[in-house]
Amino acid sequence: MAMSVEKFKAISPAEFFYRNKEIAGFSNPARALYQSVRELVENALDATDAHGILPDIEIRIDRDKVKTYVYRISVKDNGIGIPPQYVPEAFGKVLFSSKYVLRQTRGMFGLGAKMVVLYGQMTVGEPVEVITSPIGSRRIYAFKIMIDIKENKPVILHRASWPKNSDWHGTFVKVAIEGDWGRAKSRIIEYIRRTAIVTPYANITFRTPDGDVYIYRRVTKNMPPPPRETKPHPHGVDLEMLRMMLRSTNAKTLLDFLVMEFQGVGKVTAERFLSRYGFDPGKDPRTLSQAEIEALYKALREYNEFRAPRSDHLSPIGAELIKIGLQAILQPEFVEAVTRKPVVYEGHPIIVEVGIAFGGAIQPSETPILFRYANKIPLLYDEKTDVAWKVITENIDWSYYGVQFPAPLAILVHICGTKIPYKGVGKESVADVPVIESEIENGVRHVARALKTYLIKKRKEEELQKKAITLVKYIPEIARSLAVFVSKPNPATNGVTQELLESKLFELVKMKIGELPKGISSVRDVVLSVE
Amino acid sequence: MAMSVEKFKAISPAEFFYRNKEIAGFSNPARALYQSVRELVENALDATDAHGILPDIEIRIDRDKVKTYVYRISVKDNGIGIPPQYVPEAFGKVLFSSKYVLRQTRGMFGLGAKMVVLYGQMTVGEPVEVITSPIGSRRIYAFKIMIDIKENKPVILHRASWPKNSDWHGTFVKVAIEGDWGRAKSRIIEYIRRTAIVTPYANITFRTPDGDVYIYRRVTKNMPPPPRETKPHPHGVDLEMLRMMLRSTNAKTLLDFLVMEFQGVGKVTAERFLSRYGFDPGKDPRTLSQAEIEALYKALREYNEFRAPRSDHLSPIGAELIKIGLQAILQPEFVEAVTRKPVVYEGHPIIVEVGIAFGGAIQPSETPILFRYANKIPLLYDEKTDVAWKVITENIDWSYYGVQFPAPLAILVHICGTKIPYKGVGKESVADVPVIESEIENGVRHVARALKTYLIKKRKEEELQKKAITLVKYIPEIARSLAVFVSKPNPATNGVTQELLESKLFELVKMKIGELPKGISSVRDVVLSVE
Amino acid sequence: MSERKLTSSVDMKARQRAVEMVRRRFLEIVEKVLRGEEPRMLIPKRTLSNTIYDKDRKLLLLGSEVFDRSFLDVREARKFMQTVLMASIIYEALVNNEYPTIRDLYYRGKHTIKYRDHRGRAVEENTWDEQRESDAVLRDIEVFVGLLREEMLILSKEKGKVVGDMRIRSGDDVIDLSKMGHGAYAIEPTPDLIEFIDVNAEFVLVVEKDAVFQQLHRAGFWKKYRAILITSAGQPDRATRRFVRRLNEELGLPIYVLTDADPYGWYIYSVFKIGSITLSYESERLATPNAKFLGVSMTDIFGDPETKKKPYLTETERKNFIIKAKKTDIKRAQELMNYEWFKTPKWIKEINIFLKKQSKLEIEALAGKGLKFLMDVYIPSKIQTQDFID
Amino acid sequence: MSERKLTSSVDMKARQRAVEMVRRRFLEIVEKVLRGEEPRMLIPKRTLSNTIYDKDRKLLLLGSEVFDRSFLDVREARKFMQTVLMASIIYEALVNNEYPTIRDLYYRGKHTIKYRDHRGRAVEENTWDEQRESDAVLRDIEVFVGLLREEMLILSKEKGKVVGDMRIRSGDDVIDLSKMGHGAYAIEPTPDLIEFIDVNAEFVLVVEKDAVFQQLHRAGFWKKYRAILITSAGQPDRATRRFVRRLNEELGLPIYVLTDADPYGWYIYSVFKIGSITLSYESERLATPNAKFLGVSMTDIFGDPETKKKPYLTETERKNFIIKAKKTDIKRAQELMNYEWFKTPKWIKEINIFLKKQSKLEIEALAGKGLKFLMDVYIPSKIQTQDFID
Repeated sequence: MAMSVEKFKAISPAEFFYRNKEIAGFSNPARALYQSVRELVENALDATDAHGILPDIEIRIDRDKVKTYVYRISVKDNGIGIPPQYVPEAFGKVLFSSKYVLRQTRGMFGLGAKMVVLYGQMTVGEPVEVITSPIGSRRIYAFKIMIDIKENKPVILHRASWPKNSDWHGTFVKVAIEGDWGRAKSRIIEYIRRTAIVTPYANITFRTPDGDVYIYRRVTKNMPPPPRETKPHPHGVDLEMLRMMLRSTNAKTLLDFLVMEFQGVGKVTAERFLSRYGFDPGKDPRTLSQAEIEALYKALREYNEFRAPRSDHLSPIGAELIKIGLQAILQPEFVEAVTRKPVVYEGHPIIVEVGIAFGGAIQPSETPILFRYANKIPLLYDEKTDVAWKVITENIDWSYYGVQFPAPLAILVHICGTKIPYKGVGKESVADVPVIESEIENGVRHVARALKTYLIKKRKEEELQKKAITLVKYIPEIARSLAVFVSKPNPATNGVTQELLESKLFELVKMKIGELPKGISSVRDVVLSVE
Repeated sequence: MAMSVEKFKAISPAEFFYRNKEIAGFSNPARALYQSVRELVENALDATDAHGILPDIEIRIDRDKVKTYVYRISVKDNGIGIPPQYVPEAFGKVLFSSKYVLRQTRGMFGLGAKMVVLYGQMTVGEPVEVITSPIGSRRIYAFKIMIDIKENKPVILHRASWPKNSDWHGTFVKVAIEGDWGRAKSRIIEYIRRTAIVTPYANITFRTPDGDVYIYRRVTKNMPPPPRETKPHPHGVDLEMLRMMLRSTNAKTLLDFLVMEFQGVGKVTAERFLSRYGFDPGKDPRTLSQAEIEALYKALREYNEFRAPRSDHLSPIGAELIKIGLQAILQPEFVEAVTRKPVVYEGHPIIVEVGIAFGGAIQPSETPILFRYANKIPLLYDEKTDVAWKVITENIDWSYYGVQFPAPLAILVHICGTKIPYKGVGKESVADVPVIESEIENGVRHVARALKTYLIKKRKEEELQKKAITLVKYIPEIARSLAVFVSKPNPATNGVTQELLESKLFELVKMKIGELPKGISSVRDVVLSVE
Repeated sequence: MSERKLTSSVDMKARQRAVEMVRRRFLEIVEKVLRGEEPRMLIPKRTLSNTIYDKDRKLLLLGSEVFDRSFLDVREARKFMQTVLMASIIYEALVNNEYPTIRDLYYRGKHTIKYRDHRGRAVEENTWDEQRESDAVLRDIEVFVGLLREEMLILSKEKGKVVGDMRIRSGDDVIDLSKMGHGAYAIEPTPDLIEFIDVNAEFVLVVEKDAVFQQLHRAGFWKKYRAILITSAGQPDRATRRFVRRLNEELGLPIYVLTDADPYGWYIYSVFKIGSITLSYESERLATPNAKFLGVSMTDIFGDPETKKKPYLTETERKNFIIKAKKTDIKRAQELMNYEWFKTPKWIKEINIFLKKQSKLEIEALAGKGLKFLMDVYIPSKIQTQDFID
Repeated sequence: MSERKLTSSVDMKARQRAVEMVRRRFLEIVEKVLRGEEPRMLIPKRTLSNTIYDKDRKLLLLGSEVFDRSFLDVREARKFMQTVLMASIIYEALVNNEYPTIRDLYYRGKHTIKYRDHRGRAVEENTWDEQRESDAVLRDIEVFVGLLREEMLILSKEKGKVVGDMRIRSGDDVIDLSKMGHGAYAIEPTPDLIEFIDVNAEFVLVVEKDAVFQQLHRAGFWKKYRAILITSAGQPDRATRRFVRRLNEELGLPIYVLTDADPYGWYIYSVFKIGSITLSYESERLATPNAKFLGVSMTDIFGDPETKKKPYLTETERKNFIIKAKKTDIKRAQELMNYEWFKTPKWIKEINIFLKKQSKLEIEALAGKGLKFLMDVYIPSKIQTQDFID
């Protein structure tokens, strides 16, 4: 019998992702180019607007003149910069990030920049170039970094710094990867356009490998409040999370543990909760048995007298900014938006925002054009499986709002929260969770009602004019027909001509309608000919 | 301006997957239950047939009587067992595995068992239970293990061992997770059935939470040869891989490096290659510059005089076993299979196998029933996007092979290799790479031709019988009609009756056809009545 | 040859009467316009809700509801225009000695109005686009003026044929309907202008199908059984219906209708007997309430255990002759069940057998059993035993 | 009344002749069977390739190709059975003094054969399922025996009507076609049995549409212009075609055909003139090679710059009357272009104008311009100036 001994070994996270690049969205050169731009742009935005800075972002993709499969992506921002001591690991150590906290950020995996570096290293082999100047710093720092994949640690190939004589702060990143601009082009351009819609307070310029330049200028200086970190809500932890919290807490008693580590739990609430379920408030949280942890977990889930999850740490875009963004990019004749009140999904707060744009430069289409966002990130793939698509195509009867398709109608749906119920691994479509579906539906109905009011007013003015024309246009044919009956001599109708009948009929219409619309002072103003 | 300082930190791989469970296929309780069964069954098979052991595998899923969302999955095998010193890490350390080598194994991520443990810990909180006895060992070892997620290391809650008084070796794993049997049921049952088709040399029993027991008995003792580890082929390495190989090799010269680390490269070939591209054969591989590495990479890809990749380390199922498996599970009237010659995809060898089954207990359907496998794993999802689906529904004109749908036709397609071009992250469908598409198509045509031959023979026998009946069945009607013309007295046709005409016509048919098929000795044997 | 001689004197008289009546009605509207009053027509409604089934007379009649078609009503303005337009065309045709068809009328009135819409664009609108529209206003005029189209000398194609031992006057000729050889007399589109001179017959047999008519005629059915033989050649047109009605009403001849055994055949019978719902104003003149449905009935095919009636077909014949009912047949049968005049016990039985068996049968199947069977067994015994539906 | 008197003596004679001919032909097959020879029929092929356009006689004729229908040929066995079955039914009907229709024949021969198939299952097969099948073998018998269906006293529905100053004998009656009042004479299904007694007319006008026939008749067209007026009421049936042919052939009257200006109208003309390709064996008897297409022609509508012909319609009339051609019209026109007899310069011009303008026109549009225009301007001037297509 052939028999071999198994060799066991551990691999580093970097090596894992190197071997399985597709799970981070780097499945082929086209997708990798798109994914790289996204990761870098989202980092740039998180470094600016999340810290109250009006973003200035410059994106550039260049094709290598010799190796035409090589693209160099550079993104420059005016954000808070990265402290120089963190730079090597932020770009050279997988699973190292500032995003592993409970806060609404654009990326959630925190894999982003590292995967770009890893993929570039795998396909082209050049180090990533990073230039950064933290806010308040008087120096500029520059690095060239690669990743030691076996060890999951940065290799610094070059390091420099020099005094700063401008007031620039922020980060510049440049990386070379194997890409496919031809197949990624339309997605990347659309991604940046949709990003611009929800960041009308940003200057964004994008230079493509073809030399085209897309410029989205700042149209407002208002910004949404930055998101803040928050503690978990008791309804939002799972069993394993609770176990970890119990082990790492600084609290000495179960009572303190609840008050310190959770949001929405005051001292009084905590006492009432513990006594209801028969826990010892003074017990050291580190000493709970497996059975006790499980009981505590169940109780936390069940108890419904905690305050609802807070949402003030979330950062919605805001109705005003949505309207400004839609107006600037789509140039419609009508625009409206609404930010809904927060709701709770599995212990996490969620805010839904909806915008609508109609007419103007929007091209009519058979269904509404849908712009989807989750935590300010545009979602481009899998539109048809998204709950927002279901709402606008199935739940809403648009004819009720006076819209007949094809119509020039665009809908924007933004969902923000610390936990978004995505449908698949790709995080490109949101599942139809009832609470979210109903929020989106109510939001869409809100803005659709405003559209309806607008459309009704516009249409009323046309009605009167139509009515007058409907009557007047038939006068010549009626007069001609009636004249046939008087063509033979008859005392009662002597001298009656078609012209006389026409003028009599026109008088009747004037009497009926009252004031005739301007431009209609005789039958000939309406009727050109009858043949 | 609101400004906060970013907190940077690293997280362990365990924590990463804990936070992103859906990327390993644990997106909801139903999918998690399915995925857990798969991971444990595939480990069990890899521990047996990959080492020349005829597998005996017992799978069992129990629903907790109180907490009905909790399911306990246990899988017992008679495999090589796990050395006790490796057990804790094999189940309690993410990214620790025996599968991180270049070899055809069922799983590729090596995340499997750990993700099951992690998910169970997250949702139920019980440790995994492992009992194992390595082959040749005189003891049995038992463990209860959890994972320290922050540190990515095992926590051993219980450890025991005792002397063995049977000759059992193998592993028993039991884990509790939150699941959804109702929604996962049909997939799990189908997964096991399809696994049984390609492992007819295994005993598999499966007991469901409903108490149903599925038993697939061993129908042969033949097994495919186990897969073996192999070195990479020069065409199958990427830039980063080459860099790592150069750094970790024991070779002192570039020449030795090529001969030692690659397959298909002998000393003569290596010398010729190095001189062709102007490399110094004696150079220390660790001293190559970035530019030199890149040049070497390009040269290795380009040079086409290396031997083709070896395939003897692959483990196809084999045509015989496929036929046995299809026969045992589907009970068709006809079965055939073929194992194709190896081909090369991006420097990796690939073998395609195709089986066909027709008639018998197979239910007719509008398209062929397709059983897809990659490295012996059944692929159940995304059938319609798989290259095999394309081949059997688009490329093949089944009518050419005498098959008219609906037909009782099943096709099995197995692709094995060290690198399979999956379409998406889910690894459920294979992309339509030309070389693979053409291999599948040729395989399908091969077995379809055998089917055609079978069908033609079967049909020919029917033809003659049909022909005789076609003529005989009209005799009564013709005789009756002709008799009408002779009903009046006429010297030429005196005494001519319908019966006489019938017998005369029957004689004519006998003369024409020659031997009449058995069972037809008079018109009445065919025609029952004419009304 | 002078104009006078080309058309019949009968037509001249009819024409003069129609001219007067149309003119009178529409001059009223002209006068209203001249007085500055709202021009409107009060027209009896031709809707289902204003259609009444008169159980005593067994007729569909128009009720007393009228609707107001006013020029100044935006929803009615186009229809108003179409109505006066149609009236003017009919009037001109009458005056000019013409015989228009409804298709002619459609063409004569199809004009294009070019006008500017509310957005200032020049657009075109036809006075009518399809004959459906001109036909509708023609019907409005028929009820508004109180004259059927034939009375306004509007002609139409005409499929009905007749043979039998009777003499009639049509136009300026006398025609002997028993001297048509193998051919037949094709009824004129204006049967009210026909004068019956003398008749020697006991009943009228109306057959749906021309080919069956040809067979019975050729085999001498009408001679042998003293019948007037008529075919509608499918769905009967107005003239055939009016002609049959007059034979019944004025000559007192019983009318027997022979159609296929299917909902379409029943509907043909229904049109002879009651008229059509949408044209109930015509029923008073065109329908023959006394017409009897001779067959082919479902009980002729399947028998009737209740009355111990034996079927006319053997099991084997049934099997070979019967046609499976289509979905449209079933649907039509279900519609017929809603009609008042199909709510008699015998009809309910007919329709229920049909719905249960989902089978239909053509008259030709009976001829298939032998022309003698049809002519000398089936028809005479059905009449003799009064095995028909009234 | 005796049986003898019920049917005409003309029919009796025709019947006897048919009985003999059918019997002779099929007894030959019986004798073959008795001799143990393969029973077969040599039947002239009714395929396109065996259809010849005789340019001199301007007729479609069957060529000399025959096919062999043998019982022992597996592909022909069913057809062989159907052919002798159909022959036996026709023969029995003749002998029994019946007048079947083709639908009757279908029913009479529809039997069910129950037999065991090669798998031993009892299955059923009908001798024929649809009339399409029984019609096809009827046509085979017509060419095999050399008798048209009418000669075998198979009747069919008949739409053709005629009026005019002529007398005919049909059956045992003499009929004066100038004394039909407002009605008309419906032609019999077996016009070969008609005898022409005397005629007082200069030409025959055949109009496609019954309603136009009614108008022209009523307005006295045939009296004024000394015409025989005929309508085919759409696609002409066999009897109308044969009747027209006899008027031309035996009485020497020119035939003018008036149809809608569209490919369907042209096709109707073509059927009168040439016959149909699929039934070329009938053409020799039914077609009228001398028939002329009077109109409405495309040059009547649009004029012809080449011959400086002015159109009969004004621009506005054209706009209101014209109907846009449908795809099926275009397709039919393109098919017609392939027919030999449409390959004359005048027809090519017609069809090309149609394809260019993609417009069609109904005769009613001309009546819409005024019945007097149609009757006293259009038709007479077309005939007078010989503005027709031959």
